Amino acid sequence: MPFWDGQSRGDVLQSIWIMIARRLGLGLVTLFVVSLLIFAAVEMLPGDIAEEILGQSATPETVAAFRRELGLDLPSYQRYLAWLGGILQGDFGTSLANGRPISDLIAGRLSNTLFLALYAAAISVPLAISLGILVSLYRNSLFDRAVNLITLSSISFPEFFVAYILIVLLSQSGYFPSLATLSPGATFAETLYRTFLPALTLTLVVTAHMMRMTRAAIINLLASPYIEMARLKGLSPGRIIVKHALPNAFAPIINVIALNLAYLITGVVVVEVVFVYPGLGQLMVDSVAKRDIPVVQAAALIFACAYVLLNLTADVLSTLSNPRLIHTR
Amino acid sequence: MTKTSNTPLLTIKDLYIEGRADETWSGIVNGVSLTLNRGEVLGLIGESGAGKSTLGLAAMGYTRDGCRISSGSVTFDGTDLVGAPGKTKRHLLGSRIAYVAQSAAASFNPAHRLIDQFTEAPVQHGTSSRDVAAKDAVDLYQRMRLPDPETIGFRYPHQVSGGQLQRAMTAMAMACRPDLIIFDEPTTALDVTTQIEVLAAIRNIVDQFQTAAIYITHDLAVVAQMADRIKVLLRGDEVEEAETAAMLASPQEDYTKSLWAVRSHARTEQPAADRAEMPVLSVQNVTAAYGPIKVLHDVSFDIHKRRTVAVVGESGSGKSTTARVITGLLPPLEGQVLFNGSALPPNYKTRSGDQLRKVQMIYQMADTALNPKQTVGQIVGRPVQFYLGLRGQALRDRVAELLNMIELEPGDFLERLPSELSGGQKQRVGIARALAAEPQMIICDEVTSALDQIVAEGILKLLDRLQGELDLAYMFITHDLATVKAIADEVVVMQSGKVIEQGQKSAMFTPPHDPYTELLLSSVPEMDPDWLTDLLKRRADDANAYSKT
Amino acid sequence: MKTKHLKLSNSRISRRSVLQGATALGGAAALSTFGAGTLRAAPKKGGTLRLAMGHGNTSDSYDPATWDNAYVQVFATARHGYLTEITAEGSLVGEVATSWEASPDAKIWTLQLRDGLTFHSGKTVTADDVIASLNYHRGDDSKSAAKPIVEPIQDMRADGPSTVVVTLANGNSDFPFILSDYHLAIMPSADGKIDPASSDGCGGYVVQSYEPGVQATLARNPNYWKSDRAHFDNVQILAILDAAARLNALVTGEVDVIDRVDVNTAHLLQRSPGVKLMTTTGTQHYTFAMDTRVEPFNDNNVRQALKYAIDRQELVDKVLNGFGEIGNDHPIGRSNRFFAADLEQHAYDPDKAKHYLKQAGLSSLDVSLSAADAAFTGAVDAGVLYSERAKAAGININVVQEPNDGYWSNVWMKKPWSAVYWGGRPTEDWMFSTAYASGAPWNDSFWENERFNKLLLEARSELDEEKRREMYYDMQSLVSNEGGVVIPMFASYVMAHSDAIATPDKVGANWTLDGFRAVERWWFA
Amino acid sequence: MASSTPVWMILIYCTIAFGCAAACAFAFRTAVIASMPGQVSKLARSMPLSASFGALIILIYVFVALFAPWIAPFGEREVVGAQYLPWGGDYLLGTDDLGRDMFTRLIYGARNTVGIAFATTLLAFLGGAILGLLAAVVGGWIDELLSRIVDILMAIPALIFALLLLTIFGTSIVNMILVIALIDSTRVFRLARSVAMNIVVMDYIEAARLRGEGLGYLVVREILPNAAAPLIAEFGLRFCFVFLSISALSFLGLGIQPPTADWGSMVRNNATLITFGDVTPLLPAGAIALLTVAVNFVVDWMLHRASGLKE
Repeated sequence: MPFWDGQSRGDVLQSIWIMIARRLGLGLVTLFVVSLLIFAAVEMLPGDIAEEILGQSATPETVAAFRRELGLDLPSYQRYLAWLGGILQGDFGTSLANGRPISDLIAGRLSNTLFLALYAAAISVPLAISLGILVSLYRNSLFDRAVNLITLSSISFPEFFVAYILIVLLSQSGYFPSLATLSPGATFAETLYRTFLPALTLTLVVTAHMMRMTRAAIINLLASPYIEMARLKGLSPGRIIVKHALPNAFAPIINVIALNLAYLITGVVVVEVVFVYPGLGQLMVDSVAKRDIPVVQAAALIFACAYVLLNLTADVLSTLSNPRLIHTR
Repeated sequence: MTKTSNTPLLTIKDLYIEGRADETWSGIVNGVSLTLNRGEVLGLIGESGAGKSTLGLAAMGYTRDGCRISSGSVTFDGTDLVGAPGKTKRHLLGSRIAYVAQSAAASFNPAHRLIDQFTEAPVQHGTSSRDVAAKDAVDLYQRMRLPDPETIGFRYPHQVSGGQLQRAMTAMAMACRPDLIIFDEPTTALDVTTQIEVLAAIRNIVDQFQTAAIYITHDLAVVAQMADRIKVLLRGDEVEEAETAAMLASPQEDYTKSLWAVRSHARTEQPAADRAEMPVLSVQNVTAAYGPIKVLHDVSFDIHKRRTVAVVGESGSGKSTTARVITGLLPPLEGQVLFNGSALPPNYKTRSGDQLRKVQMIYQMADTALNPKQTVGQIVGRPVQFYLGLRGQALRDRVAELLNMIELEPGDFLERLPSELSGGQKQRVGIARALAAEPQMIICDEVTSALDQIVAEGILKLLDRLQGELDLAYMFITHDLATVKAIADEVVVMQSGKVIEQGQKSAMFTPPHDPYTELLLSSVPEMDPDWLTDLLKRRADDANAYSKT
Repeated sequence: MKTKHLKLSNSRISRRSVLQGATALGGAAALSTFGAGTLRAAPKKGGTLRLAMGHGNTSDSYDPATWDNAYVQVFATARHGYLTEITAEGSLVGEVATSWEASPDAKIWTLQLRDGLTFHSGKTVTADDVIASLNYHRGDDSKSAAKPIVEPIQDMRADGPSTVVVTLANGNSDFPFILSDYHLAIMPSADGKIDPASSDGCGGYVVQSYEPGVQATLARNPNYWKSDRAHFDNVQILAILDAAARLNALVTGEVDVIDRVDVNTAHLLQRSPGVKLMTTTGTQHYTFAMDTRVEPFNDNNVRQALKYAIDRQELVDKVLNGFGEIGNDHPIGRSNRFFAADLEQHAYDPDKAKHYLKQAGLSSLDVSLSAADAAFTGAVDAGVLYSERAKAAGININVVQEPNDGYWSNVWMKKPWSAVYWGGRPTEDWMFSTAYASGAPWNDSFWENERFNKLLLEARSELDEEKRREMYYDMQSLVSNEGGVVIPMFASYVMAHSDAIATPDKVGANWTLDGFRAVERWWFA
Repeated sequence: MASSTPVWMILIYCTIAFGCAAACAFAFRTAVIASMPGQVSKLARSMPLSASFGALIILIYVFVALFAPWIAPFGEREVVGAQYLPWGGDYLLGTDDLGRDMFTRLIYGARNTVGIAFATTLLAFLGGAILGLLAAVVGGWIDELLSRIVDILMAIPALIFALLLLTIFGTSIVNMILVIALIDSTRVFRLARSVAMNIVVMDYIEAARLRGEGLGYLVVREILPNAAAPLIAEFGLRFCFVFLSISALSFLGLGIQPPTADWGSMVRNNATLITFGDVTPLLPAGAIALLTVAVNFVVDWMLHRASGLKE
């Protein structure tokens, strides 16, 4: 890395901080544009919250009254600016549909979403990486093919269908509950038990991707001279994969993990619906349907934030995992 | 150095190795036998494709993916490595047979510190604990004359220079005090000046521990310094084998003789160009930088019609950067480049088609210089079509003419992809592509350094002939002084982005030299088996003399 | 995604308390109806009812102006009291009101309120609360979906703490029915206004927790005035929108009762041990409304052709899986008082359809039918089946799949021919004047028929039952043979519950889940 | 369900199925080697069994998709009998909820699903790959701008983005193709850009630049052919994910709806049946899974070839 010639390690860390700062800045721009896009998109949706809530029973007068009450008669740019002003002061505003403060509305659901994502990740990430290591160790064997076949099949089934099959197999026989509805005051173990099926569904959905990436990243390195060198040192195949290939495959693996974590946070509305798990995805879809713009905006911002932060984390971790970038001459 | 015992350490008998390409197996090594005694060093020499690396790895019972041993035996100290189960082999590898690869930079795992990679084999093979091995590492680093032996092990591979890495790798190979080390072209990727140090260190340590070795290289002069015996291979067949001195003095086979002959080519130097004549290209006071780091300082030289200017220097000396300035890829900070007397726009994007056409480039790595998805006809035809606007039959005729010029049969080669060409043929296609633009000047960037000597010889001769026929001016970037001897009229020596010395070739090769030029010149290995010993002695004497005064 | 309900569409089964069950049609032959087979012992108290509903949205709220789906309606009915209640038998009884009395012209109504009735908060229910609760839906600023039904109220005043006098703009003998509408919950008032964000009511259950779109938990109101209702100690109402998840929840015993059973699998659900299927058919009907002002629907021959080109029985069998009855192109159900049973039933008859086409001077017809599942579940399938059958009559129906989102604002009454859902009305007059009278806001066929309009006015003020019956028969015939709406079917509500649940012999059919009142009417066996 | 069948029976069935698949794949490969001209035959010879199985399945799907009207016993939307007729007899796989022939629907499903998925993926690649390559070649602010736009689009959850766009523009098949293509193209862009970044540093690209070649030539003739392998591999994966996107959208009520037969929606519409152990929804789901597995087998093989590993 010629540009870092002569830099001390402190300088490297500093440059990582600079990268983080730059990316956070870009992230803010991203969030801003996302909020604009989402606002515009929801504005462009046919109908507004008044028409949606009144539905078939809407009359022009009631719709007008509804709009007046919610301030929807203001021009859209004014409403956006008002919303933006609120956000800049940390105020998410209130839901148009039920007048509740959005921060209240979202707090519980966000923690549910994060909990489920972490739960699924806690199962799927170790599983995917160990499977990836195993199949690259026994690559092109029957085991490799079988694992590939199973994981591929599991991702080629739609999520809700995977969920139904799991319910038939594990819930109808009484092992796990088919509803993940959380009752307040449940113990941690109870919560883990109740949310096992959704977590397992998500695991099946994301494991294949990470596993295949781990396998590909490792196998991609197996032709490297240093792997040959490790073989010629008489090391066992397992040690070669774990000790010599894996550390160099971290960057792509971390990236794919980040991508899947982002998915676990932002893309699980279907699983939420099937298992009646009150997460953010369901809230956002419902709010889109009702044109509840502030709620949609808040959820979109949180999702975009998760995406930006996970990507950033992945990049920082890839940098830290690469001695070439962290230990300069 | 010549210490042999009666029980052979390694015996290879009638070994056949096949490689797979598109589902068909073809021979890589065809019935080679060899015997190696304890403490003995055998040199394996041959061009690429001779099967010397494959043979070297087979001596460890190892074949690369897509290769297999079809018959024959490899016996190491009583163990047949061909039939041995993986576990038995793994037990020997690293502990009793070690390997030193061509590119240490690629063969060290970038994710681990040197010391961890050093201690891995002893710890895994159970020969010593990590702490003991780490202490041993420092000792061996010292013996390999690595700087800061106490701490260098705690660096990552990328933090250590190529020559040092090569020595660290040799030290690593020694970690379990093996009986046999396979050296697979350990110095090929190094600059000549670095090569000397590595060669000396390797010879020293092999000597100290009485380790047997197989030394694989394509460079006769190098093998002459290292080996007790030399075996010559050609396309998987053994050509001949003899004691080093005998082999150098009187090679028996024609092929061996032709190998020896390569190094004798030299071009007659053209007289110095007329000062009054306008140079084709004039680099004037060029200073250039990558970002904030200046890499060229006030570089100036001229290239005249029908002349070849060799730009010489080690890697990092700024030779290739100069070429990038000339081609407009790197606009200079200061100075300018004149072509036929008029200044070229600094950025290639603002140069006219004609300006671009007249300066062409031939690259070092023909593999990356030719689009692997285009046929020879497309590659060579494109500049013809692009610059000269030829179409249809006229285009085909011109391409055929160009292929004839570079001595490739058009009917045979037009439709081939680069992957279906040999290294020399690829380089010829690169030349044809440059010629297709009908340039006045060609920049040749290390065009022969990736090629075997015989092939390189052919390329040089071709370039020589074309210069005569087409009145071309050449700028020849190289680090190899043999190449300079073979082709240059004038020489520009560069170091650290500065021109150290320039002048006619004859003047450059005649003392007195600039000290750096001297170092370069003296570092070129010679075919004398005692050359390395003498050189080291001479340098030590000089150093002593210097310190005494 | 979302099924819309008409406000105040209490599909009254019958004043004669006649309930017709799921008349066994097609695949529904073996269904148990009204929970037949459950124990008929006296209701037991206790237990926690877990009710899973196929509605519920995170944007739901306590605000009665916005109650638009069955979840909030059942939830509201559980916690709130109403002035009147329609019984399972279809008769009207008092709830917050004990009695009502009309002036001879049915313009002024005097309501007596129940004494000693208190809200959950302990506050006594007064005439002011009633007036404030009704006023919330009236006036210029009202955003309530119930605004049109309380609009005829000219004036309200309290006559003492437990008497309310209501003055209507025009006489309406059906006014007490209106007061049973689910929007018109009685809520505590302060300074003449109710707090729409409050859950306080005088119903059988007190809200413990509520997370919109997820679940609500309620506990029995210890002071509930009805002694023979509200049997469960606690109630949990879950929103499970996914039909399969809802089924699974019932099958795996996670919940006790579900509504909106997927009719495709209802026959399979029946076989599951410990599960009972329940269906009720009222006035809920599905229609295809044509804009009678535009070509080609302005020609009644075309309309008649389309009415004969549909195979109603097939739609009932395949779209409703037998859970419903065929319709006769008018909105009056079999259980209505003045249902014209002897009116000729329109049947699938391609020749007749061709004949009408010929009358219209056409040899073939190409029309587009807009549909979406938002109109009613299976609307697109229904369109497809319609289109398949209509081919035989030389009619090409191009079924246009419209987005569910915004269906009611962008498709209904905007596109010339669209699929529509109607929950029905308790009285003929109400139904006709809502959607068939000239100039009515929801006259979705834009139909103008002088004779019909005249009859409608006359019938409203006619006191003679027989004359009235004749008039309504005529009106049904008019709508059926000249109207702009194809009404192929009346759909049943399909629910299921576990064996552990016991229900009364008669279950209300005016709405799903025992007229929204399963929570207080059912019990654990 | 499974409980009624002993585990070892399932294992035997699996083994038999596996054996049949391998035999078919082998026969197919042998036939191709024997009947096809040099280049194809040579390619086929280097194919592992898994890849030739994949290729066979893909060919069968393409055939079925192209000739659906001739293969299918009934019309796509034709109501042929009662609902839920059992397997066998006139209706090979029985009838669906509206009394349409299930087998016919599956065949037309191949045509619609594969057709839509193909069109979508193709569009996504045309957009994503070209812009990605362009960004890599041109660099500078164009690269920065495109990358930021893609970043922003990717920061919006795909399903919700699709939901918004489809609601705005309506759920026609064309719109669905466009919307999914737009969302997928962001992923393709990132891949194409990163692949091209490795190619633009090659000497032959420098040679072409120094020749003064235009952007179009650089992208189309020099870079695209070399980026083809990873892009085609991604094509395979994206192609399969389109089914899942459609089926997730139909879960939210925005998918392709009847009467058009497509597998994603068919899974959705029949999914409830699985609760009662009815395997009907497994048919379209299995059709998707089989295609996914087949495509990925071929993709794996292509990547393996491109990686240069020879084991």
